[in-house]
Parts: sequence; structure tokens; C-alpha cells
Amino acid sequence: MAMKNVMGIIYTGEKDSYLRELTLMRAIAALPVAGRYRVIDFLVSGMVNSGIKNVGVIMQKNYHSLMDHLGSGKEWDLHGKNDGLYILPPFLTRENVGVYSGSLDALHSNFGYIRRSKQEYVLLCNSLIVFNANFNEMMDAHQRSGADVTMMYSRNPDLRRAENGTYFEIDAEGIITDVEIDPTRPRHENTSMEVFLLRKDLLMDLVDRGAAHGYHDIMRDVFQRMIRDAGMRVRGYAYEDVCYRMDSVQSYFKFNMDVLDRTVRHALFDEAKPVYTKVRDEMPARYQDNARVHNTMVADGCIVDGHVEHSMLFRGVRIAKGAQIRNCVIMQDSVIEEGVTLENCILDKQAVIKRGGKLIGPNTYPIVISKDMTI
Amino acid sequence: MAMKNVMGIIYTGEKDSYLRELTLMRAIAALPVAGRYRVIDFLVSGMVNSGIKNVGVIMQKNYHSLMDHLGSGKEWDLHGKNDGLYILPPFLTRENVGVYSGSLDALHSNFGYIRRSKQEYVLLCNSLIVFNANFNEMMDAHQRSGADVTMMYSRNPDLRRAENGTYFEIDAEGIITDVEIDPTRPRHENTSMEVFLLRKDLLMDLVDRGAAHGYHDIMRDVFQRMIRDAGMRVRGYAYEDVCYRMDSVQSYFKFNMDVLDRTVRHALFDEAKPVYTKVRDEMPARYQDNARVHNTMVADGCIVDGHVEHSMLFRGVRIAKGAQIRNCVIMQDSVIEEGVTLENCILDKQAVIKRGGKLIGPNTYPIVISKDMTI
Amino acid sequence: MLKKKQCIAMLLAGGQGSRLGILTVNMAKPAIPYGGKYRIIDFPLSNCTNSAIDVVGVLTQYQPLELNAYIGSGSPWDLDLAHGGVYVLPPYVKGKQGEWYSGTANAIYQNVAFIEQFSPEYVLILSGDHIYKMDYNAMLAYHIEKGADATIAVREVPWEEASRFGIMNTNADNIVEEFDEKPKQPKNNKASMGVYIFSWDKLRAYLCEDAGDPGSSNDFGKNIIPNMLRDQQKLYAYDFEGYWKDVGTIESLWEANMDLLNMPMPIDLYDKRWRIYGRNPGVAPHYIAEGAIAKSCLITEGCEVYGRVEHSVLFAGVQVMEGASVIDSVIMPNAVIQSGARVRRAIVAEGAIIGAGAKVGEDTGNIAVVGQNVKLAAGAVVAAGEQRVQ
Amino acid sequence: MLKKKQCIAMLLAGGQGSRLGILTVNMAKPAIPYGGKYRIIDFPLSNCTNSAIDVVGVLTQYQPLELNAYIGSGSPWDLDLAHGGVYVLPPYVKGKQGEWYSGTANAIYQNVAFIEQFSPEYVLILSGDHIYKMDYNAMLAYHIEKGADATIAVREVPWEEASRFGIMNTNADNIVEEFDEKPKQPKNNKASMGVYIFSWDKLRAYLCEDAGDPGSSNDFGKNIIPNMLRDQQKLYAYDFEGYWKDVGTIESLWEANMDLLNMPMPIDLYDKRWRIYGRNPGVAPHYIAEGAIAKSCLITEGCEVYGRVEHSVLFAGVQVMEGASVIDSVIMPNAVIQSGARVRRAIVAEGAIIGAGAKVGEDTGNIAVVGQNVKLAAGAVVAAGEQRVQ
Repeated sequence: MAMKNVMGIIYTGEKDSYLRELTLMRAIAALPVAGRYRVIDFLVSGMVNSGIKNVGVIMQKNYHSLMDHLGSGKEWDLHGKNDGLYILPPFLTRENVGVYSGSLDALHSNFGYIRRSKQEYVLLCNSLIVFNANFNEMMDAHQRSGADVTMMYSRNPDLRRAENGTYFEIDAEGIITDVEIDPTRPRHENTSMEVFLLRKDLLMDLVDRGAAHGYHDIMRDVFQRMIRDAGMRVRGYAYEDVCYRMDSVQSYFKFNMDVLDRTVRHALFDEAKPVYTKVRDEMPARYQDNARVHNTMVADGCIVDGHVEHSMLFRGVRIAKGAQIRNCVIMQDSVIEEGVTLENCILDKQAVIKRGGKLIGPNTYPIVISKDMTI
Repeated sequence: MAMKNVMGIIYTGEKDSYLRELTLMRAIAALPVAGRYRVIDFLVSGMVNSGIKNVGVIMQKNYHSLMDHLGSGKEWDLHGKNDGLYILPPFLTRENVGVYSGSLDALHSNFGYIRRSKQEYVLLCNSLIVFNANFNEMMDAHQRSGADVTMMYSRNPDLRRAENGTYFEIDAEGIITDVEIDPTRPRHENTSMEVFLLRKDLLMDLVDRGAAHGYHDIMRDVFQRMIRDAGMRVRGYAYEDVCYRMDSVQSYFKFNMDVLDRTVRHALFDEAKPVYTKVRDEMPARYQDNARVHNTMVADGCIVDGHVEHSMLFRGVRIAKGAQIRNCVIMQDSVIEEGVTLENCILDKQAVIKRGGKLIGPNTYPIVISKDMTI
Repeated sequence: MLKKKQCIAMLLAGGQGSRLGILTVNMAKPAIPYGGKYRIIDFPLSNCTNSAIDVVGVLTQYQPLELNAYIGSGSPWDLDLAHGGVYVLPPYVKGKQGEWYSGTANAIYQNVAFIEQFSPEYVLILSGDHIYKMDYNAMLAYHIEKGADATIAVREVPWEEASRFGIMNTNADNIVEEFDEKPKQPKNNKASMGVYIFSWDKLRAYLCEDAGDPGSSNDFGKNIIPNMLRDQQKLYAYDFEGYWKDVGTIESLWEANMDLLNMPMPIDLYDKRWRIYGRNPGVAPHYIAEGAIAKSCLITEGCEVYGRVEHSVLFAGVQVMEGASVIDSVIMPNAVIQSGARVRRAIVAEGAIIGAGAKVGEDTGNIAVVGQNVKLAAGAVVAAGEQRVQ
Repeated sequence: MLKKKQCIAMLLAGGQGSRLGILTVNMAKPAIPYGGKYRIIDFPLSNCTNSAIDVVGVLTQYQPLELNAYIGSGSPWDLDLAHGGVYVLPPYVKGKQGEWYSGTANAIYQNVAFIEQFSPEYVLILSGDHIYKMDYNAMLAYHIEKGADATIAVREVPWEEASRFGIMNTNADNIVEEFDEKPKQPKNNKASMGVYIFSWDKLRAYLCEDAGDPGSSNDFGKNIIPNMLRDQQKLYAYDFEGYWKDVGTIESLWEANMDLLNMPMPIDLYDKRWRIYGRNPGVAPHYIAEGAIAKSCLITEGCEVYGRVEHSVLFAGVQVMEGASVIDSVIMPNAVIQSGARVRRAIVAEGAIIGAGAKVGEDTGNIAVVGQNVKLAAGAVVAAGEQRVQ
């Protein structure tokens, strides 16, 4: 009930260069995952399932596919006149050619939207971590503790990276006592999930002050200072369920493969908190006479007549007779012709592998085939 | 029925500098007019009323308010999964910082959308002319004549401008035989309404060829050449009803004042072809005991206790007791306090004129008060 | 497969509203226009939306056509949802036969299966007869906090009028101890507003019991509430203090419209935090001509006023021609008042045409009514209190 | 105030479909699941959307709950419109009393006022019983071109089956000269598909005449069409050649599902230009486990297959556990086939649970059916042709 009083803001301007071809024309938030979703679906659905009715998505470069995907917010029941989904692309005016210089700048540019929103709290998130949270518990913890800001973190060692990520030191009372950003060797075991909960008036004050001082990054220039200089109570909230960080081709690949695991799959796709996404109205997947499929997820619209093992097939994929697929992620509408062999590959949308083709990547570094490529 | 086979494309990237403060933060297409509309409402509604189900709006700079206004296209029943309203902002990618260099560039950038659309014809329009057309008759004329391109024009002398506008010479058969663009003194009496109807495959061919030659402007670089070099049959289609061109503060002002005229009002707001716009859910306008209002249009949400004559009041305007308003256009949520006198003024949204203020402009050159100003 | 909801609303919109005379011949009462651009049902529907209650079952059986078309997909109230929204629920055939709704409780009873689809913990029962703004969510919080089985919204009425209402006799903790339907000698002045929250398990049990009782009127006020009191269930009264108006008669409908002309308005419809939504007619702003008079009135989109309008409410598309005057009246959508006609203390229904020089209503006396689409001849006279159907 | 439409559709969805046995105990026939992710009603509704017919009245009276919830705001079919869309039309009370729909023509007759709101020139009458893809717009163009009063879609059936259908005897110009309901000796093999276009003025006149005839069955096939022929109105047959399947019995519903497993599919559901829309369950892609077998089958989102599935259709959320096998069967949403169970030539309805080692259906013989939410004990046996309700 209380979550009606919280607005969600999702910042989608993360560094995307580690994802190579996959993010050349799309934001990380728009990256297709798990057969029929985009990265951002998990976060928006989590917010909606928690009762949040107002979600702003701050767009940066490459936002066409993201905008197209989110549409009017209808799939999330966020299409009302009252609250709903707000798409916030960069301003292009006579003076300004768009592109925010950082998360703080982005928030400052959307000050009007934040001010006009009638909720008292803001749940501020980045979009590169995939998890299916119910934020009610975090809100309860925030209100009980009387903290100024509550930051979600995970102890999952898989989220830790060299030279990348934010790590918290947290004391026995749950207070964040130190923050390290992008250290070469992360010293603290708590990785920030880049989810922050605070009062809207506090956020507006912080953003206004930060912008007035010429700062750009809300984590580094505002929150880190807050924690260091004390005065504010910044608490951690531990997220204990599965979560994945989409910051490299390997981590993207691992996520898709891990979803094949029953425990991970059931944790992410829980009936009580469905993940909504744009609907395509495809017919069910069809298995032909020669299909032999094992340990694989298959989305609607696929037609499979070959052998597929330990793979993820997105909507509308065609696998012809005699094809052999292992450890692959094959995105929407890709076509695998007869006799093809693929192992450890990621095929972006609408890729075509012609008859007899063979692509075998190392399992540590999958081969990426770009969108619309024919090989 | 045939119009289901036509897609609409609206290019909103017109020169807006003549409109001064009014277009500082918004496109001409998003300019508030006639009490509760935006310029683009007339065109989109005309398309929808004619049976067009797929409308693409090409956005340029300053598109925030336009995007916010059009939303998901729900007000026009253009929010389906199948066809609908497509908002096409400039691409921002690593290589491209947006901003089209002309209408041809804009069309070329949206080639994918045009190709994917399943209609066979394109109705291509600019958004600076306000009129409420039914395009069926133009389509009939186009199909009957066998023309390659049909261009809508008006003989209305009010559309003619020095150094601005496109003018057609048309022969007795209706063929366009000459085109002048931005002449100092327009020689032909037929002003282009910047509405073009042609087959989609022809448009795609023209755009592709034009872009390949490094051209930017579809009128100057493509259509004008077509007409000059012959080979193609380009015909005119005369639009005989009222139309207004929004290309200066004066023409904007005149339009709003002309709507007070019964003939103009009834021509633009015809029950058979309603003009749809974003709904605000305001209560009806309230007239207080001291209200004296003549020859004025008043939108919902207004509260009037003063004297108002020959003016246009947008939604939510407050006119206090003792205020005297004449020949004014007062946009949404502006507040006129007690004892204020205004004559020949345009107040942008949320302007406030404090108690006793007096602003009298010349009737040839109205005073413009910017959005959110308090005077 | 439907999403679980904590609380859903069931809106009783089936009443014929026969005390509204010719206004409800072709239309259910909740579809009656009110306040210049609303219909009565906009109030409970908007209250639901603003209270974050996003499943509303609308129970209809009498002339639902206008209401059905008006509700449509539910989008004006943000109730066009994939997971919830507004559902029109008429009686239907189960097994071999169908059964009309025999009372308010029976209407809910016949839709138990509908309610169960959402596995709600609480059910809010509303009626489509009243003009008011109310946060049902606050009432729900009260219901939960008190651990009540049922909570009944009440408002204090003047003692002298109390005998016209269903009165809740409560103790100091607001627990309902007794329910007096129109008591001759009221012990209390807390009148039921016809807004109930029930814990669903309890309500379902009492609905089933009631359905098995052949002598029952199957009514909430007459049967369900008294039965719950008999069994000493926990019934709480919930005090409501804002504007609340039953628009069940011609006079009260007229009064409720006139109330909006007072300053300050007894019910604030400008409040942006609690908007009243409705289906928009989608027409141009209204026009007040040279020489026209418009004062102390509400006028909405699409109207054209060439004559005089005072202390009146004009709905969308109304035309008041030169020399016509409209005073102390309610003119519903698209009605035309021809030149020189004179309308006083009247309700002119949708699409009616008042011929040139006609006289409708009088300066005093009961409200005159001209029915839907009636074409009144030039010079015709409709007396105070008269209802004209053709 | 509603927008004028050239042609609107009225979809007869009121039938109980009693030949579908236990499948229609709790649900109207048009709500029956089909083809892995559709319901029967998705076909006429999607045909309307794809034919640019954007007003659809759905006439219901039998168990409309599931259908009502399924249709919702109409958004899956792009029918959640401000100016048109889908309307559920149950019987209602007019004046003092209500009347149930007594036949197909009576259902339309009772909704004349609904139709008139849109001032249509033509009305398309559909039924919710058939699986087919059809461009109603092309049929309308034919109706207009011929200047017909009524146009009846027909398809050629094998001569030996013609006596089971309503047969249109046409002349060389496709003008209907005679209508034979189930003729013993058919003169033609053009069978009516139950899809009609009428010029509205004509239809209204015949509906009114029919309503005044106490001996009438108020049915299109039995009364309206014969009366129009009697009066020598211009009735045209419109030839349709694609796939069309009446799914009115258990066997034909099973067959229609099996038809989708043939290659090429007799009805192309991959066609992006004529998509069949439906409400999406919103669950993850399905999962085929290590060691599972899935061949010659259709499987949709949310399924988990650990056992063997062959020549079958699995709806959303079905689980086939280790060692279970499903062959030649249709498994409706969220059913669970426990380990070692064996399902052959069967329809397992929504939410049913087939206990470990149970046997449903046989390799030959009639189709076995397990009803909605039935929990079949471990080791239970359901014979060929048996319908199990608990």
C-alpha cells in the first residue's frame, strides 16, 4: 500500500562498451535476455509488482529500441493518465544537443518531472542488474530504520569485478561506513546493486546542490561524499535472491545459461511476481519430427527440427533438420539452416547461418554474431 | 476504406525562429492553439478521421512537449499493437548526435519504419499549416488521375509570404508545371500546403536516390527537380476550406482571433470530423458574479470574474474581478489578478500578471509573455 | 490466472431510479449527467482510481446500454488494465437457467465466482447513486486496523432528518450495536452512506446464508447487516465528513447541480490531487458571443451562448440562442434553447430542443423537466413540476 | 454521441455448446482454449481487427464470466478504443421486465438500440464457434458491389456431408434462390458458415417482423433468411475457400488441434499479415529438460517438459513430469501430468492434475476428457471416450 507513495526512476545511461556488438545500437536496458525479455523488464515489473505506479526511465544514447520496447507502458499497466510510465530522453533544444554528462546531470535535467510527481519517496535504480525484487521489504526497512538513504547490495561474489563496480563496507548496525568505486581489487564484500531509496525532497536537494557545484555522478559525487562526511544516515539493505550483472559479453552469456537451471529459473520467474514484457502474438513453438531438444528454453514462434542442447532460443527462431546447437543464445527471428553446427555462440536478432555453416567458440569467450548478419 | 492503405508521416522539423519565445522550448507542432489544442492535433485527427491507421511523427529538436502531448496516441485511437502512432525522434548513437539536416535526411533516417509499414501509399505532411481535412477526396483524385505525386495547395492569399513558402504554377489539367521556393515575391497564386501523396515504393526510391546524392530537402532537392525534369506526373489538389499557416507571431495571433468567427470556428470544428487532443479532466468553466464576457472562447477549468472581450482563454485560466482583457490569447493555467488590463497580448502557459498590471500591445504586433513569467 | 488483489470494488448500478421520473426511462440512474460534464458513476469510479482500487465490477441489469457505452474500455478512469480494470456484470445463465438480480445482496451473490477470480481479502460495496469524494483506501486501512468484519461508512445528518435514513447506533468505539432502518425515534444521527467494506470470507458466508433464506429480500441493509449484527460480528462505523448527496429525485438532482454554483463549492472539483474523471466529448472550447450574458454559472466545451445564462449548469454542446434566457436550470448535453425561449428552475435533458419563445418552468415551485430528445414547439409552456416526454 | 461506423460486427457468443460436454460446464463455448494459446473467440475477434472492423458487440448470456474476464478492455485485439471497440452485451431489463435471448435473431433484436448508436450501413453477424481466418472487409466489398440485401458466406463441403449443413442453392450469379436446412437430398454443396452481412435497414425490418411473430424460433437460419427469400430480397452467397472448422464437439475440438500438427498447417498461424491475437499469459519461455522428448508437437510459454510429448498440443504452464508421456493429446493451461502418467487421445482441461502413473485415454477409440481442475488420483484410469468430472 505504502509503495503507491514511491516513484521509480531508472537511469539507463550505463557504460556499455564491454558488451561489444550487443550494445552498438541499443542500451544495456534494451538487451534481449531469457528468450523473450529485455533487461529492463525485470526492474519495471518488480516496481509494478511492488505497487509503484509512477516510473520514469531516463534515456541516453541508443534509446530507440528501448523506447519502442516500453511503448506506452501498457504491458505493465503503466499507461494511465494519472502517473504511469514516463520516457525521458535527453533534451535537444537550440542550446543543448542532448547527452547527459552523468547520472546527476540526467536527474537535474528531469527536475521538473521529479518535482511534479506526487509521490514522497524515490526508488532510484540503474538498469544493468537483473533481479526480480519485491521492494516492499526494502521500504519497510527504510522506514523502520529512519535512514536518510537506503542502498541495496548483494553479497553474491559473482557481482564483483576488478576496476568496475561500487562496494560497501557495512557495520553491524547496517550503516554503510565506506564506499569504494571501481577499485582494482574490491576490498568490501558487499556489491552495490545501484538501487537507492530516499525521500523525494532529499533527492531534489542533493541533485540541486550537486548540480550547483558542477558535479556529474550521483554515486561518486553525492552519495560517496555523504557517507564520508557523515551527518547523513546511509544504510545498506541486503538482497538475498539471485541477481546478475550485465556488464560484459561473458556475464550476459552466463546469465542466459544459468536461467536453464531450475533454481535460478524459478527464482526469477515466480508466479507471485510475473515479469511483463512486450507481447508479440506468436504462435506456440513447433517441434518437428526430427527435433531433439534437451536442457533448453524455447520461446513462442520457434520451429525446431534439429538438435539443440543447453541453449536459449528467443521468439521466432528456426532450427532446420540436421543442425546441431550447443551452449548458444539465439535471439529473435534468427535462422539456422540445415546441417549447421554452433557451439558457444551468441546470435543477435535476425542472424542467418547458411546451410552447413560451422561456428565453434571457446566456452570462456562466446562468438557474437551481429544483428541481421548472414554467414 | 482505401485510406487503410495509406500511412501518414508528419515532419515537425520546420524553421521556428519567426515565432520567437513561443517556440523556444517547443516545436511549432506543439504550439497551443484554439483554447485546448496543439497545432499537430488537426493534422493527426484529419488523418484518423480519413481512415488512416498508421501515423509516424518525425521529431526534431524541442520535441519533449510534443512527445508528452501525443503520448501513446490513445486520444486518436492510435495506440494499438497493429499500426498506430509512431514517435520518431532523431537517432542518437555513438556516431550520431541526432538532429536531421533536412526533411530528406529525416525520411532517410526512418527508412526502416517506412519499409516495415504495410500500407502502399504515403501521405507526407509538414506540421505548420492548420486545417481540418478529409483526405479521402485527395486520395480519390490521386488514384483517378494516375499521377505519380499529388500535392495539396491552397489559393488562400493569406498563406502567401515574402521569402517564405512554396508556390505552384498549375496548368488547366491540374499538372504542376513550375515550383518556386521562398521567392522574394511569390509569382504563382497557389501556395503549397506541404501535403504530398504518393506510393510508398516511389517515396522510398526518391529518398534513397536523394540521400545517395547527398541531398537534404525533399521539396527543393527532389520534388522540384522531378517537376522541372519532367518524366513524372506531379499534380495539384486544391484545398478549398479554411487553412492557417503558423509561421510568425502575427499569423499565430490572427489564427486564434479568427477562430472566434462563427464561420471559421464551424469549419474547423465540424461534428463529422472531430479534432482530438489530450484530455485534462478539468471541470467546466465557471463564471462568477462579476463576469462580463463577449465574443470569447473559454476552455474548461477557467474561472472568470472579470471583463473579457474578443479573446481566447485556454484551460485553467483565472481572470480576477476588475481585470479587463481585450484581444488576448491566454494559455493554460495563466493567472490574471485583480485590476489588470491586457490588450493585444499573448500569454504563454502559467504566466502570472500581478494585481494592477497593465500591458497594451499594438494590434499588429502583440506582446508575448513567456511561459512561467510573473509580471 | 487473474492477479490477486487485496481489495476489489463492486458497484451496484442496477437500480432503475424511478423517482427520477422521465430522466431514467431510457437510462440507468448512474448514467445520469451531473455537474456540466460528469455522470453520477464518475464519482465512485474516480474515487476507486484515486484510492488505488483497480478492479471494479459494475452490476447492471436495467437499461445498461448508455452505461455500457459510457464505461467502454474504462480508459477515462485509467481502468483499462491488463490486470484488473472495470467489468460490467449483468445477470447471466448458469446451468440451464438464468436469474435476474433480486436485490443488492443477490447481485453480489450471483457474482461470487467473479470476485473469487481475484482472491481478494476485502470487498468494497458501492452504489452508483451519490455525489461525493472519498478515499476508500483510508477506510480500508481503518477496517484493517480495527480488525472489523464489516465497516460501514456513515455521515452525521441533522437529527430532524435522521428518521429518513438507515441509522447506525454505535458505542464509544464506533462499534455498530444496532441498525435502525428509518427509525421513528432515532437514537443516533449517523446515517449509512451505502458504502461498505467487508472481509470477503465473512461476506461470502453471509451471502450464502442469505441466498438460502426464501423469506429474505436479499438486501444489504435489510438482511446482510442485520444478520451480521445478530451473530455479533464486528461491525464498525467509519465517519465521513465531506460533501455527500443522494441524487435520487428530480429535486435533489437539481439541488446537487446548484450546489456547485456556491462559492466556495461544497465539493471541490478543481482539486488536482483528486480529479473526477469522465468521458470527454472532444469538442472545442465554448463560445460566448457579443451581447451574451454568462454569470454565476458553469459552462463546458462545445456550448455556444448568444443569450443569457445565469445561475445554471450547461453541459457539452448546449446552444442558447439570441434572446433566450436560462436561469436556475440544468441543461444537459446538446440541448438547444431557441431564440426568446425562457427556462427557469428546470432540467432540460440530453438533446431536447426548446422551441422559440417557449417557457419551461417558473420562478418558484417544483422543477420542470423536459425529457431526452423532446422537441418542444415554439411558444409551448411547461409548468413548474411538470415532466414533458414529448 | 458515438461515432458513425460503416459496418459493425455482432458476435453471437451465447451458446452453451452442450455437445462439448464437461468442457462447457463452467464456461461459454467461445472461451474454450484452442491451439496452444488461443481461445475460439480469438479467431472472429482477430478477423475483425485485421479486417478494420472496430466495433464488435459480443452477445452473451451463458456463463459469461470467463469470457468477460478474457475479453477485458479488448486490448489484446486492439479493440480498446475511445471510438468503438468491443462491448459485451448480455440481456437486460427494459421498462419493468427483462427477457433472456430466445434465439440468434432475438439476441440481435434486443440490441437494436446498441447498433443504432453507431448508425451503421451494414451489420456483420458472426458466431463464436469456428476456427478460420477470413477477410470480412473483402466480403463487405462484395456485398456493396452486388448491392445485396444480405450476403451469406458459404464454403463447399463434400457432397456426402452436405446433408449435415444449411445448404444455399444459388444460381450462376451466386444469388441465393433457396435455403435448405440439412436437406436429405442436397441440390448443392455450398454450406452456410454462419457469417452474414446485412444492410442494416433491411435486417432491422426483418428483425422487427420476426419479433412480432409468436411462432418464430427467432433464429437467423430458420426464420430471418427464409423470410427474406420469401420476399425475394437480394441474397448473395460469398464463396470462402480457406480452412474452416466447427469445433462444436469433443471430437472436432480435438481434431482441430491435431490439424495444427500437420505440415503445412491447414491454417497458417505464422502469417504476420493476419495475426491471431489473444490474451498473453505473461510467463517465461518453456523449458525442455535433459532427457525429455518433444516432437511433432506445439508447446508454449511456461511449460516444463521432463517427460515425453509427441503429436500433442500443450497450453501455457503445462508440466509433464519425468517418465510421463503425452501422445495425440491436448493439454490445456496449467494442467500437470505427474511422473509416469500416460495420456493418449485425450483432452485434459485447465488446471487438471493427472496423478502419478494414471492412465488417461487409449491408443484408439473416442477421446477421453478430464475436466477443469480435476485431480486424478495416482494410478487412476480414464477410458477412451470417458469424461471425468472429479
